[in-house]
Amino acid sequence: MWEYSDKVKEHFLNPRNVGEVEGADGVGEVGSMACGDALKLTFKVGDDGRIVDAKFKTFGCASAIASASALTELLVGKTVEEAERLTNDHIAEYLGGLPKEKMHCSVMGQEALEKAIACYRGEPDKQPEGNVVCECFGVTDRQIERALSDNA
Amino acid sequence: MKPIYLDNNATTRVAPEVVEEMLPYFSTYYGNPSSMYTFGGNVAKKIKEARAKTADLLGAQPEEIIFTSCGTESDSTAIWAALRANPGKRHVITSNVEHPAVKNLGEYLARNGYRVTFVPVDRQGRLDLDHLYAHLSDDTAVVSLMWANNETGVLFPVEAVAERVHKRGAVFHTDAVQAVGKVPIQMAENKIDMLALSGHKLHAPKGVGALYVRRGTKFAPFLLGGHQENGRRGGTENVAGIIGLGKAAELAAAKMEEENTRVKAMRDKLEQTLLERIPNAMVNGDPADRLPNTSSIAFEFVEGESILLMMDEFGICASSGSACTSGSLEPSHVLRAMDVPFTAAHGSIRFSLSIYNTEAEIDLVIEKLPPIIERLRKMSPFWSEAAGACRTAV
Amino acid sequence: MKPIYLDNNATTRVAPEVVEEMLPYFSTYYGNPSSMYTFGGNVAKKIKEARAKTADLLGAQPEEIIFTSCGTESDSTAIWAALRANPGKRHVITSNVEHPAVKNLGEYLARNGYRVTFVPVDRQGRLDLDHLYAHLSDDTAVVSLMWANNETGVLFPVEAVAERVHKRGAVFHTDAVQAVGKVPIQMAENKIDMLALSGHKLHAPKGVGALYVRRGTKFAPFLLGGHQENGRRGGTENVAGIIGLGKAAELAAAKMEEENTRVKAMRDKLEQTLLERIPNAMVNGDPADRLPNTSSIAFEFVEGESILLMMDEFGICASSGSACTSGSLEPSHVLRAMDVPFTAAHGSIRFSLSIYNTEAEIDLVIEKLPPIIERLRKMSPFWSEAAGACRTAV
Ligand SMILES: Cc1ncc(COP(=O)(O)O)c(C=O)c1O
Ligand SMILES: Cc1ncc(COP(=O)(O)O)c(C=O)c1O
Ligand code: FES
Ligand code: FES
Repeated sequence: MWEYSDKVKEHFLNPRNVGEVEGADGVGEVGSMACGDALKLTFKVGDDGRIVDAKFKTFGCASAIASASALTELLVGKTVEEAERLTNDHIAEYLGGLPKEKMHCSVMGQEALEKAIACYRGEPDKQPEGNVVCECFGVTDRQIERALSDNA
Repeated sequence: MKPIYLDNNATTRVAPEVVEEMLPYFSTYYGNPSSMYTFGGNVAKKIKEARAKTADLLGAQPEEIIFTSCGTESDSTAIWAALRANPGKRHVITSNVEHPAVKNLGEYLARNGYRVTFVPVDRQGRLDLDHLYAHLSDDTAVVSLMWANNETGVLFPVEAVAERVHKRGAVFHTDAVQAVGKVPIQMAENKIDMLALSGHKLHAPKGVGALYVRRGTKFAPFLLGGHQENGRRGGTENVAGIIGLGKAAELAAAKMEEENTRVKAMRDKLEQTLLERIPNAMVNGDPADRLPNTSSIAFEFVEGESILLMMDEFGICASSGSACTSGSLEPSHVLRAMDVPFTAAHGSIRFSLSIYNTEAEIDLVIEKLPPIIERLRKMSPFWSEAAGACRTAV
Repeated sequence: MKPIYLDNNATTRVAPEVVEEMLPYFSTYYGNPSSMYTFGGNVAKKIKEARAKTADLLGAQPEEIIFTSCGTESDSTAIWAALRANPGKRHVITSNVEHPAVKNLGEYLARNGYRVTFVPVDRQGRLDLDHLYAHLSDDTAVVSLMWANNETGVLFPVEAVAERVHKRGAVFHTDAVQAVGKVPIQMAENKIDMLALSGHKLHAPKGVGALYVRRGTKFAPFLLGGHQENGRRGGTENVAGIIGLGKAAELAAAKMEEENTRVKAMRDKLEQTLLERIPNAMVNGDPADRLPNTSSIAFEFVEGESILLMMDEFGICASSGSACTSGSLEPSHVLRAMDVPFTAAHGSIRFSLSIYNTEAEIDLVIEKLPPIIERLRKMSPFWSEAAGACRTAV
C-alpha cells in the first residue's frame, strides 16, 4: 500500500474542480489516450490577468487525481506568470509529499500546465526534452530525474 | 471497521480451528521434531499427521509431500529439481500468464543458458495447446503450468497436458496454489509429477507451503542443509505452520462442496449484478472454465488503484492485478497476455471470495461500487468522449 | 511431565510475549502486506516495525534485513548471492565444523565446479587462521564462517577475519544462528557483509529467519518470485512469524545481560558439578571463548543415545551431536573435526540453556545424570577394561 499523506487522501476522495472550464483560455492535455494515464487541464484568465477558474479531468491513480486537484487549487488567483513558475515539486509539497514511485503523477500536472500556458499564449507545442522512457505516461528521463532531485 | 474481504486469492483468513490447532506448538510443545526425546518426538508425530492430511486433500501418499515455506519455494524447488535431474536437457515450457513465482524463474532461466517457451493464451485466457505441443521436444526437461490463474481464475487442462508431456519424457509440474481447496484434485489418478501449494491461500497461515513429488520422480533438494523432510528440504520445520496446514487441508476437503455451491453463487451474483448496473464493464477470462470464487471485471476508462482506494473507504478489499505485482505501475502481465485493451486492463478489479463471505457483504459491494465507478468516470477525460460511442460499441 | 529443557541450541520456547504479538495476525489482521487497502497496509506497517527491531538487535539498518524462512535459507541465500555477484571467482572458504546448512552447500559446490577449502580446527575447536589466510586468494568469492558453533558453543573471531577477507576483495558471510541474542553484535562497527540468523533459536517461532546484507553489497535473490522484501526474496511474507521475530529481537536485546550472567552461571554450575561427580568426563571446545549457554561434555565409554533416552525418563532434554544430524548413526562431524577420540565423541552430550531455565532444574540434572552414566558404564565392555587405567590417564 502506498503511504499517502492525509492531504493526498483528502484531495483524492474530494477532488476540487473536476470537469472542463467552458470557453477556456488555456487547455493542456498530457498522457496517451491509447494506453496510459492522462490529464486534461483547462483554465480561464480574468480581466485582471489572474486565473479565475481551473478544472481537470484525469485518468489515473489516486496521486494523479490528488495532484490534479491540488494543481487547480494552486492555480486559481495566480497570474499566468506566477503559474508558470509552479513545478511538480510545489504540487507534491502542497499535498504533504508523494511516494517517490508516484512522483510522475505530479509531473503530469506540471506538464499539463506548461501545455495549457503555451496554448493560452498561442505558442506551438513544445517537444519534451530528453528521451521518453515511458510511452504510456509520456514521461521523459529528464522529467523523472528532475522530479526525483526536486524531491530528494 | 470489519473488512469486507474479497481478496482471497491474495491471501486468506487463517481458520480459527487452524489457529487453535497450532497454538500449543509455540510455547508449550516447542520441541524440535528431530530430537531424540519424547518432547521432540511428540512434535514429529504431529507433523506426520499433518503430512497425512495434506496428502489426503490431494489424493496422494504422505511420503509424496514435502513441506516448504511458501508457494514460491515449492515452485522453485520443483523446477530446479526437474532441471538438476535432467542435466542434459535445456528446454523449459511454461505459459505467459504464470504467477511471478514461475514467470520470474522462467525469465532467469532464459537468461542463463536455457531455452524457455512461454506459451500464449487467447483473449479468454485459454492456453494455446497447439503451440505447446509443437514446442514439446526430447530436449524439454520440464513443463510448468499453473492449474488455476490467480487473476482471472481460468483453469488450464493440466491433467490432459501432463499425460502428453509425460509420454514425451519430460517432467510436468503444476503451480496449483490457487486450485487446491477450490477444485477436486486426485493425484493418484493423473500423471502430474509435481504440484505446488501454499498454505495461506487455503486458510492456513502465511509462511508454509508444500510440494507434491510423485513417488519415483527424480528429485534434488533446492534448500540444502539438515536431513529434514527426508533429506529433501533443509531447515528446521515450521512446526506450527505445518500443523496449521494439515488442519487447513482437512477443513478444505470438508468445505470443497460449499466452495463450489454457496461461494460460487455469491460470486455469480456479484458479477452479474455489477455487469447489469455498470455500463462498459466485462469479465476477464473464460467464464466457462474458472475457479468458483474468482471474478475479474474490467471497468473501462477508470484506473484500478482509484477504485480500490475508494472501495477501501467502505472497508471493501479487492485487488487490481495480483497483489504480488502491485507496487509496480504496470498493468497486469496476465491481462496484457490476453490482449485486454489498456483502457480495460487498467480498470480491472479482481474479486475473490471465500467461505467466510456472506450474502450481506456481496449486497454492500453491489450497492457501493456502481456510484464509485460513475464518479471516477466523470473525472476521466476518456469517458466523456467515449461514453456515447462505447456504450453500444463494446 | 514438564520438560527440563536444556536443548536451546536445537530450538527454543517461543516467548509468551512473542505469541501474544503474533496472535492477531492469523485470524483478525490477516491481510496481505502487499495489498492496496488499509487492511493490508496496516500489516505492512507492522512488518516494517519488526524489521526495525531486528535491525536494532544487530546494530544494523532496517533496509539491511531480508526476512527468510529459516537459518538454512539465509545461509544459502548469502552464499549463492556472493557467488552470483562474482561469477568469475570459483573459490569458496568455510570451516569443517559448520552446520549442515553451510557444510552441505559447500560440499555441493565442491561437486559442481567450485574449489572449496574447509579450514580445520584444533583439538579445542579453534579455527586454524594461518590455514585460512594461506588459502585466501583473488579467486575467493566468499568466506563463510559460523560465529558460534552449535555443538560446542566455540566462537570464531569472525570480525577479525572479515576485516582481512574484505581487504582481499572477497565477500564475508557469517552463520550467526547461534550467536544472535547470546553475544553482542554491532554490524555498524564491523566489516561482515552478510549474516544469517534464525528465529527459533531466540524464542521466535520456527519457520522464520533473516539475512543481514550490508548496504552496498551486491546481491542476487535465491528465491525468485514476487517483489516482496524489496525484490530480494519472493513469496508471501510469513507475517506472523516476522512479527514474532521482531518481538523476539526486542526481547533478546533486553535479556542479553541475563544470558551472560544468570544463564552463564547456571551453565557453569552444571558443567563444573558434572565434571566433579563423573569421572572420565571432559568439556569439548575452548572454554575460554564460548557461548554463555552451551556446554558439550564427553562421557567416555558410553553412548549418547542411551544417555539421552535415560534422561528422557526424567523429562530432561539435551542432545548428542546436533539435532539436525540426529537420525544418522554417525558421531558428530564437529567432534570428529576436533579429533575428539571416538570413545568420547560417542558419549558427548550438549547442554544448552536459556533464560527459561531455573536453578532447580540444573540441580535435578546434577542429581540424575551421574547415576545414569554409572549405570551405562557398568554395561559397557570398554569401561570395565579402561576404568582402572583411564581414571588417572585423562
Ligand atoms: C549454527 C547453525 N546454523 C544454521 C542452522 C539452521 O537453522 P534453521 O534450522 O533455522 O534452518 C542452525 C540450527 O539448526 C545452527 O545451529
Ligand atoms: C498462482 C500462484 N502461484 C504462486 C503463488 C505464490 O505463493 P506464495 O506467495 O505463498 O509464495 C501465488 C500467490 O501469491 C499464486 O497465486
Ligand atoms: S498516474 Fe498512473 S501511477 Fe499515478
Ligand atoms: S548400536 Fe544401534 S546405533 Fe549404535
